[in-house]
Amino acid sequence: MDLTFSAEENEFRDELRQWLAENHPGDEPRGDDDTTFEFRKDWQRSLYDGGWAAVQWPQEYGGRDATLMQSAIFFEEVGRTRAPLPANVLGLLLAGPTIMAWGTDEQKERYLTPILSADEIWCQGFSEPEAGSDLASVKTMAKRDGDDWVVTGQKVWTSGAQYAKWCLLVARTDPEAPKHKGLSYFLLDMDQPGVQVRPLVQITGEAEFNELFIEEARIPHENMLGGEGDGWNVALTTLMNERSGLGFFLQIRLRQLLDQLVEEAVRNGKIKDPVIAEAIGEIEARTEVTRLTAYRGLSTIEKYGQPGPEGSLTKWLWSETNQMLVQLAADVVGPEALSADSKWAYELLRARGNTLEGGTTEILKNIIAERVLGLPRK
Amino acid sequence: MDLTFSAEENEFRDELRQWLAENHPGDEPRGDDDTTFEFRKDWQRSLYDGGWAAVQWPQEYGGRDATLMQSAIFFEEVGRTRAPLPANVLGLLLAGPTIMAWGTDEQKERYLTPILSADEIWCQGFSEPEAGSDLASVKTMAKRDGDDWVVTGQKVWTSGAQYAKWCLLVARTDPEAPKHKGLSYFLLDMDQPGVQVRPLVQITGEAEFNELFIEEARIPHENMLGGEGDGWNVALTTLMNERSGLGFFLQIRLRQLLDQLVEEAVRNGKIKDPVIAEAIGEIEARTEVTRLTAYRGLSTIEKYGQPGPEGSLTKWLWSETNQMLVQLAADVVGPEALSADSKWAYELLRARGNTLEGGTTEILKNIIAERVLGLPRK
Amino acid sequence: MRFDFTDDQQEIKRTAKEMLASRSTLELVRSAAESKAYDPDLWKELCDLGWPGVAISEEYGGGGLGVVELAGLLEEGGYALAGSPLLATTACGAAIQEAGSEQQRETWLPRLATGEATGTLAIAGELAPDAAEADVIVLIESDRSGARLLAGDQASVSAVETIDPTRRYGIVTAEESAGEEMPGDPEAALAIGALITSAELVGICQRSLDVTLEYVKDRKQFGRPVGSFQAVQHKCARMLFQTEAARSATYFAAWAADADRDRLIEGASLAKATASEAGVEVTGSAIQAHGGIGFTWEADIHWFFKRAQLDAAYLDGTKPHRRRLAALAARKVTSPA
Amino acid sequence: MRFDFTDDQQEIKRTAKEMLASRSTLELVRSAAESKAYDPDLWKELCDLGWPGVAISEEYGGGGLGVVELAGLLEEGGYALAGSPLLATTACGAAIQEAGSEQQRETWLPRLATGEATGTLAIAGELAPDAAEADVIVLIESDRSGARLLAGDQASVSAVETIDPTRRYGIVTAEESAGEEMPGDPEAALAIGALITSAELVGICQRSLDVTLEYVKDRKQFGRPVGSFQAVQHKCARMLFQTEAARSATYFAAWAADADRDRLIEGASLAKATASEAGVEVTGSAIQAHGGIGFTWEADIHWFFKRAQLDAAYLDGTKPHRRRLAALAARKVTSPA
Repeated sequence: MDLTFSAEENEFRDELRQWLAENHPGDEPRGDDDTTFEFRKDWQRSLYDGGWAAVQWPQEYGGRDATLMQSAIFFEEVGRTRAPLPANVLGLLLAGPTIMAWGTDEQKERYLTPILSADEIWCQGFSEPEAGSDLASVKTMAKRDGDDWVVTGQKVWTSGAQYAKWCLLVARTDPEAPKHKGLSYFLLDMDQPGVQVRPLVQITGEAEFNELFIEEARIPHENMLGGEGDGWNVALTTLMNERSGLGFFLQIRLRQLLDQLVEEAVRNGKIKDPVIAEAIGEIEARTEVTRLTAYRGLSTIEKYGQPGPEGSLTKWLWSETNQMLVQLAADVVGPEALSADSKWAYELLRARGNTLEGGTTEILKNIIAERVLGLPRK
Repeated sequence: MDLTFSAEENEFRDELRQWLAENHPGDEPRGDDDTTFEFRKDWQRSLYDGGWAAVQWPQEYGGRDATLMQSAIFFEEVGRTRAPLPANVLGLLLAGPTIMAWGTDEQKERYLTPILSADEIWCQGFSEPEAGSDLASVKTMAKRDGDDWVVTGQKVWTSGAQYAKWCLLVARTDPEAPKHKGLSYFLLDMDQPGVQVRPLVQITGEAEFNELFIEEARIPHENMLGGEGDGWNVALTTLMNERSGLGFFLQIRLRQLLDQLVEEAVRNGKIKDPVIAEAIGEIEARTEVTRLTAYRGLSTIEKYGQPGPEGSLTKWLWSETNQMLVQLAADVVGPEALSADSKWAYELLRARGNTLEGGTTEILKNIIAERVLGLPRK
Repeated sequence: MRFDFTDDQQEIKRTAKEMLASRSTLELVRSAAESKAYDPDLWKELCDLGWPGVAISEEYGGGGLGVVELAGLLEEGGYALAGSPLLATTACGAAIQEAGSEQQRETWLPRLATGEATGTLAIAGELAPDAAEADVIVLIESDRSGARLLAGDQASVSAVETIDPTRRYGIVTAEESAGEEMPGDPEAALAIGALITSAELVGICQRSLDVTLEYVKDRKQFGRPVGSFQAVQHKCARMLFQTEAARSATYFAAWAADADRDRLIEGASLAKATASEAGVEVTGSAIQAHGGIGFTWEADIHWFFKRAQLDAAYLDGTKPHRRRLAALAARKVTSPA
Repeated sequence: MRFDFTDDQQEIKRTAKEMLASRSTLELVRSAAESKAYDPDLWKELCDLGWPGVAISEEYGGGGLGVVELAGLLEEGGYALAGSPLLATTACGAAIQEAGSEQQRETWLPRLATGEATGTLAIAGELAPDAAEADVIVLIESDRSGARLLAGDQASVSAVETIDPTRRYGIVTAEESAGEEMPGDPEAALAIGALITSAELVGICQRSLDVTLEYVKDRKQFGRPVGSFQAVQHKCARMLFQTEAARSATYFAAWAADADRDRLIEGASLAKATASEAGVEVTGSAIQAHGGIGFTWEADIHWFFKRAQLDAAYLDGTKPHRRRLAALAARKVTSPA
């Protein structure tokens, strides 16, 4: 047991802190999505120039060969300094690693660098309106037509689609095969008339996500990733990379929000109310446990080469705790917490998505029960 | 909306109070089960002599034709004055009404009066070790042999079996028929070598329940209640009568326990701790809501002739609230709450049974979801 | 004992439900919310039906019915999520009837009863519904000790845009000398306000449950209706559990307001503690049970969540009301009446 | 960073688990509990293995390992529900090492390290494990402000039979003049006691989960394994969630005790707040998941529930530890170091 950081880890953190201190772009502009996006794109360009765009990527593709722990440190520091996320976060976290694992040399050559530099933005086309989290039920069809595949279907929850040049698309290429065997994985060019993007406004009033309407879009066969029928396995690679690292960004944000709430409670004297103090203590404990469990998860992966139960648990803990925190804010902060333009109100609404996005809590519990605890399926 | 009691209801309550004041047997003896039983039997005899043994029974069978509300008042007053329950509570609440609904004139003639007088005690043989709450899976077999049925099987959770002369037994008479169609309902004489009773000690150290081992016990055909194959429907009549009235006894006991906890918190000053006060306030609210919901349930039955969702909800609310209350006692009462011989410790352990007995909370939720909310079964 | 609406009460409630089902559809709620404006015709209709005055005594031009009837209407108002100053105006009317002087009653109740004037009940420094437009405001001091009556122009109201665009809100403050003192019991005035807010929350819970049931019965995932999954079933069962708990407590409080004044304060805290908790949790569960769709602007369920948040906080939330219940319980055991 | 036992630590823990799996089977736990007596041979074996002294420095005859190793042993002790004065004696030893004078350490630590003497750590007026038989008692004043060291015969101990017959308990009081003052920090002494109790609770949670999983995989109802019902699955998932939360917090606290003293107090409150809650809830869920059987004396799960209740209360439960965490958090934001 050693919860201090190693010399290499501290060195990595120090170098990053130094760089961030010199290059931090300041607060994100508020309000206009396009302006925010451009801001994040510039920021990624700056990260890229500094060699910080994808620390966890191998050096040969422009990364730093960072360990899992260093990658966690990267996201913690970005969160801690309130720096924005890079514009192409899905490209960096999902598309890059999936292409590295399954791509041909030509594909790696073609796609990786523009991901890193944010010249080409990526989005993820897995979820569908009918299928929800159930990848095996994907209905989007791809039919072979000469050297191309012709794709028709609908995707949902595609964040960043309005800015994306490419989409990681799972589609059904063999309707006869058993449900998860008939899938293939494509790199879909978004710049074509067959692809329409409609923003999906959420209860906060923003649109982080989109619907994607695909009507006879064409994909050259060379843009298939993995072989025909490999879609399920390629998609698993993508899903395995979801949230890796990002969890550390989220838990630091939770910590920051809690610190702000405690500051407010100290400022307005509510901390002296033992009922408020006990509620804050509960969230304090859960926030700290979220952080610790996330680190335990990394140690498990480093030791056993695969994630233990901690990954799903961290997501679950984080989402529940964040919802408790923002709900408590109404008691601590007062009317301000419910004012449309306040940060607390935004967080209150946004937090409802936490137990839905990236796997609903119900799905997480199913996964824990069946895959971690080995309980029988019906 | 009128939450006052009617003149008749008040008159009923006043008469009962008067009678209880004059006839209350004092505290139950502690410790020895047999002594307690004899005490309760004497008490029931006394109720019987006063005409109070089964107020809800029709007058022709020795009851008072009490309304549901009066029956509720009866149980509230018994609870409020800390009078014991009658020895033959299952006879009064389950066997009597089931025999009245399904019995032949001879059966009514034979069984009802000794139920009322506690001369013959009854127990209920529905649950089985393998089947749990799933009546359709009953495995106990009854085979016809001349004028008799020969029964073999095992029952569990039969409270009072060691004192019972009769058992309400559900057994399978047609193994070929679909699961719930092959059942019949018998009145089993417990005084025979084929019936063995083994006490089932619970985590409190007491044995309220028993296992019943039935090995070629004989039941004359005339002791079948309802027709051959009617077992499921007769059993439903019994189940419908479970907890009717008793809920009011339980909710009053909850109220009394809470009052004692509040007294203790006032006495030792813990009530001044706002965190304790808030927890007490939460339980105060739930206890009061339990009472109110129970009364709403009665009004629904009186108006529509059948129970609304309130019945299952009251059981659920009560059991959850009682568990919260006894758990809080450890914070309020201090070490005494965990001492083996204290009332609080007993209640802490006994309360674990609340969410299991009379339908587990999971089963209650299933019933609410499917029968009340109309959600689809798989 | 009859823990249930009388036929007359039931009829009032049923008529209200039907009226609102056509006059406050979710489409209309949405367009009002998105344009941040009430439908003035709806308020006019409610006034024509006498809703603002239902619990104001006939002596002051009201309907002369009780808080039970008023609570029934507000429950339906919550169910339909109707956008109008009804809650604010009736809370104000009840407060003046409760705590006002004879002259204050005579001045304001007839106008509030017809809806010609609107009002609100506000705690100083906290959000109150429809405060900026109110013709008359009952302002409770922030320590809940006293009440003042202010004409709209005597108070300083800052309109606040909240997360709930289905209703308007404002924060009221006033100079110490402004308006008139109210001679009556501010606690009872607050209690009625709290319990009718609870009634609105009961309606919000019930509608959230109904909308959710409809959705989960229809929506399929993994090849079967979402509502056939035990996790969803048990979530819906708990939604019912909390809704019915809030309902029992609220009906009791309304009855106590009309018929057993000794239990009004306790009843109101019981109602508000239970309904505030239920409102926040049931509407949150409703979003969750809808899955990703529940998080989108185009699903209607978020309007209920947002209104529930504001109602839960209005006139104090679960925690302070629980503490009041504990204090009342402690008083009972120390001095058994 | 390596949030995980080293190979050596893992080996100690694994050996302990194996030893206890044969020496403290549930049959033996049951017979000890039913006869209300410890197995003296088990304690002797633990002493021969050096467990009581594992975290006592070599200078005083201990093993010279750390609190992490001690926590690992107590976790296994909880997992096996072993009946012995190990928790009490090691909590006492840690407290003397932490807060005792040099002379107090020299007098008691060598004897506690070998198990020749047993001890306990008690808060005045509250239940403490193995107090009546203790040769030495560290007694914390009821306001948690100071600590006294008492030989067993200097204290007044009333043995209390609790709901947990797998262990002996007593309540300690003493005259103000009795025993010796301890010069060190009682807060740190309490912190180590709290965190090793948390470790025992982690073991209790883990075993309750394991026993439950075994049961629900095997047991059938409605024609399928109980463990295939989503309600049972999600209950078990939450049991894991709470167990792992308690584990993360406890391991952190143990590490802080050895390596980052500035975070010991916070870590211990984090651990005890989390583990006390987990212990009570996980063992309660375990009973529930067993169905009616879980409520019977003959099922073993109730022993875990009972021990968890006592451990949860020992050295303060969830609520006070949460309040301490809030106070520490408030201190941090007001004076950022």
